[in-house]
Amino acid sequence: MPTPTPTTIHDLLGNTWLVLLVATAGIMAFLTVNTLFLVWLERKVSARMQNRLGPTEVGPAGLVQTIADMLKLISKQLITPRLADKPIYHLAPWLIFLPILAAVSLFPFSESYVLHDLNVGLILVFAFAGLTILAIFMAGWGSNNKYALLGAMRSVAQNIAYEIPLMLAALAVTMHAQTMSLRGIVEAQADLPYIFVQPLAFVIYFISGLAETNRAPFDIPEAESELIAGFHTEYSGMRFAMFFFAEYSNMFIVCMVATTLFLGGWHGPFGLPGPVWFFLKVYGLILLMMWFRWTFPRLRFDQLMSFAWKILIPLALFNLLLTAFIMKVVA
Amino acid sequence: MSREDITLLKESLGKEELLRTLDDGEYAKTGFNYRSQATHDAIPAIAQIYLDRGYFLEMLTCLDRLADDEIFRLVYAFNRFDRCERHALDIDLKPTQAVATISQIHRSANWFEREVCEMFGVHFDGHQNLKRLLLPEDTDFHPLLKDFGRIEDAP
Amino acid sequence: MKPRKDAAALLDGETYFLNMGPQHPSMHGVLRLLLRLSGERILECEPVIGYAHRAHEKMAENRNYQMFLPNTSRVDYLGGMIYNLAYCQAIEKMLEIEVPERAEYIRVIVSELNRISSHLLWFGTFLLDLGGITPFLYTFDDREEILNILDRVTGSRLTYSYGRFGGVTQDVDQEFLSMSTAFIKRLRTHFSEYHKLVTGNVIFQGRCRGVGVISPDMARTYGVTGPCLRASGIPYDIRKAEPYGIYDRFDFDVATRNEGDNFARYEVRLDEMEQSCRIIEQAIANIPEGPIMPAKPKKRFKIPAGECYFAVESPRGLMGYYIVADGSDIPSRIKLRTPSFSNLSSMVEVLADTMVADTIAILGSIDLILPEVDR
Amino acid sequence: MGLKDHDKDPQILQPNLVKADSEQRLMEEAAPYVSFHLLDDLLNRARANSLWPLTFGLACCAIEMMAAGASKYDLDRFGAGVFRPSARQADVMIFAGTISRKIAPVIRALWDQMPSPKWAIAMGGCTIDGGPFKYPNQYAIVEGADKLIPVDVYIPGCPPRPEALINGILKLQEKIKAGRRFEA
Repeated sequence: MPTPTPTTIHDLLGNTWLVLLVATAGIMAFLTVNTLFLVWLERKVSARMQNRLGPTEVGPAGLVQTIADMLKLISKQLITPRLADKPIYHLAPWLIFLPILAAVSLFPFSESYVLHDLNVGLILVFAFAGLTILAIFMAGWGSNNKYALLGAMRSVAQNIAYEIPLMLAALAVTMHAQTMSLRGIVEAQADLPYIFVQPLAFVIYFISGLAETNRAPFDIPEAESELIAGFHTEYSGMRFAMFFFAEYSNMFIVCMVATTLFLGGWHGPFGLPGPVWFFLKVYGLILLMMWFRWTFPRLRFDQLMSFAWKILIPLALFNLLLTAFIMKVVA
Repeated sequence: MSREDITLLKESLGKEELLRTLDDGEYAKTGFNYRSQATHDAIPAIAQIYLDRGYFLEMLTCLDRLADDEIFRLVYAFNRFDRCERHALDIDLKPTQAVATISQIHRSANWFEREVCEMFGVHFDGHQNLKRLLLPEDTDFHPLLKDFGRIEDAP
Repeated sequence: MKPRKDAAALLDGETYFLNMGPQHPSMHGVLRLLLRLSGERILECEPVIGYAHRAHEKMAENRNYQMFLPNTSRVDYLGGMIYNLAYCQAIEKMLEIEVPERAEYIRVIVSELNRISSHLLWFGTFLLDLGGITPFLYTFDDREEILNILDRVTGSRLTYSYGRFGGVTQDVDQEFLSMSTAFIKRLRTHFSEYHKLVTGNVIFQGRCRGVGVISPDMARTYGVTGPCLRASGIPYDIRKAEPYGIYDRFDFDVATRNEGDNFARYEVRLDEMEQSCRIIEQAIANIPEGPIMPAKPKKRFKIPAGECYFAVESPRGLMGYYIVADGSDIPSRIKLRTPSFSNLSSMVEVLADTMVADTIAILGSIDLILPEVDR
Repeated sequence: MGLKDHDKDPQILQPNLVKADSEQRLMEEAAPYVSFHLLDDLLNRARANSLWPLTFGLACCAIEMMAAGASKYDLDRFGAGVFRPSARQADVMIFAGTISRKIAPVIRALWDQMPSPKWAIAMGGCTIDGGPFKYPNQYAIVEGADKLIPVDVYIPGCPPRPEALINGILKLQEKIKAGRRFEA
């Protein structure tokens, strides 16, 4: 089967700097709109699950609600606590914000819409996602607030614990695809999405992904009923909005990775454009995440850790070994 | 209300040195099966007996009778879980007197005593943490005293 | 950069202090906990209360018996009906007023409805403390039904002043009774939903089982009462131990569990709602026609010198009015023995050596009403 | 504008007030010439429709506040259902319950922690003037939230019904949209 030559944005624009500018602006705009939409969606979905209506008054079906929220947050006073560690405190929101832009630029939304097609794309995505922990810890430490620090420490422990099964699950897929290029992985799934080949890896990946994004039932770093708002307790206005933005964008990235690795990316059973399939799958996974959040209570910290170390990591290792074994034997 | 238990209590409590009086409390009218009076130094021993016999401290409060009799009356109510058996124990104190704490015996007395101390200024000897309970720590009055905060005194 | 002593201690494994509340999403109002922690483990805990102190007891000494009536339902706003009626019953006892049969039955129905609504609210907020948000909205939906029913006869949603010395203010109609019956039916179907959503959940069980154990001895020495006590295996319910009103006429069980942990308290409260439903059903079946107030209600009265202690089972445990009369129309002293006060005092011991997350779960499970603690 | 006007002003004795006053005067005098009307209007509309209350209940009214956020009344319809537990992220403080003298300093601190622009709703009799707990010579409560901080909307009731709270929030929205704040 001949693979079509990917049309990248470089071919369209030519100039590298122009490409950079347009792409950054494009991703920013897309992510912002996407986050606003996701927040609105979450509020609507949760409301429907709870016999409520959710936002209705601001704009048609409350669609303008999140825009109002954003405008308000932009116009709020920015408070820096007097005893905060100022450089770290100010840097944290940016550090959580910027890697997301980089990570999103790597995804193949369809076979022709690829910004960068790198042969180490998967590793880069995880590397960028890993920066989130640093930003969270900086936020918690810099705020000089005990709740924030507790949240940050929980977050670090949790992310380290769950990154391992996350990687191991992804590794099993790369063994099948024989590539780390995100595009390559999707192309390898043209016939059969890997979720059918690696169901266990998908489950492990999704659970770890929930933990990575601090979503319920793993929302321990910002456990509202315990730690006020966790690591971003002291952040107000736009800085808080950036954490909020990061949370939803991370959710989006985790689901994009899941779609790429397990659900066959832009491929679909019948003829819809590639990006449509891609986003349908991503939003499906996001809806699943929301469903989890509004259904489950929260785990306790030690339970969370023992779940990662005692169940998920051994399972993921076992899965990896099994994959390797089968592939060797079958090959 | 079991007779044996009262006999037992009478034996242990009714001793001259612990209780001054021990009467039927007229349950139908007052809600107390038994009502007794003791001197202020007897309370730890009495509380211990009640604890050993399976009672819990249901309530401890104070009545300001300074105007009539120049005394504070502490009212302890003991009760038990297996049947209704509420005993009231009155201890009359002169305003300057302190009373021994029972917070080490019945731990619920800890807060009750702090509250009485806060509201009436009655001191409990041996209480480990007799600071303000409900009011701000710098409060300098005892609000449930009869001569405090009367409407007619308002400016 | 200022030295961050506490923060550094957190990392070095030393102990540090954490101040929870009075503004904290799960302090159920305005409780403040001073915690000494090592990492996330609590070494010591000191509740600081009084942030909702409203001087009910002082107010009682400033106004006559009738004027104190509205205060009673504001002491414990979730069990307001029960507090309100208990005060009436205490005064009736002192004045030896006979209450008409129908009024007694109405009192039982509204009290038990009130108890269910309080437990439903507890159910929701407990899950909220554990991080589960949706059950809160479901129970509030059911609770709204009760409030509708009570609103119909009392004209109030929360702070009822429905009791009068000798009876109740308004008679109930057939509509009220059929609404109550319909509500019980609806609640029972919803119970199975709650069980599906919450009880069987692995995370929920992991957060609740074996956490915050109150032993029977501990319960006794701290004077813990109500569902918290019954979850420790002691079947002490004032409605059975010392039946007031007409509770001796109803057939119901005292729900108990033996474990004494969060889960036991959860199960006891769920069972109690079912028992309350049974009581309401029996009361609706047997309610007689007749007056709701005595022929000659006492409008102005003085209570002869004397005292009275009257205890009822509030949703949170043993609630007692200790009323001392001096012969005038103004009480000499009203002491409110409130269950949350004693239940909370036991937390000093229960919370020691737990995790921060458990603290929230345990506090949620004992069902605190802070104005009731602080009075 | 000159200092002459201020010289006659009795408030000169209170320097803080004078400063605020002169700033206000400056704003008022500049208003006809300098205006970000469109932007102000837009932001005010955004603010009005995104009132995140602080999760802070004091007493009985807190239950009705919760009820207002729950399914039947659903404050989220008006964008006001996002209860934020951290004061740094809240826009409006709903005083729901009696303000005891012990909690008063805490409330003041919380209010100071909230970023501007911020608003306050006094819900229930207690926060209006002490409500049922007010009597001559009382010792326990602060008689009204406005003794502590400027209040924008008062909602009477004991406790107010959730509908009343919703109405209060709508009133606050009107007020914000009109660009009025902290009227004397």
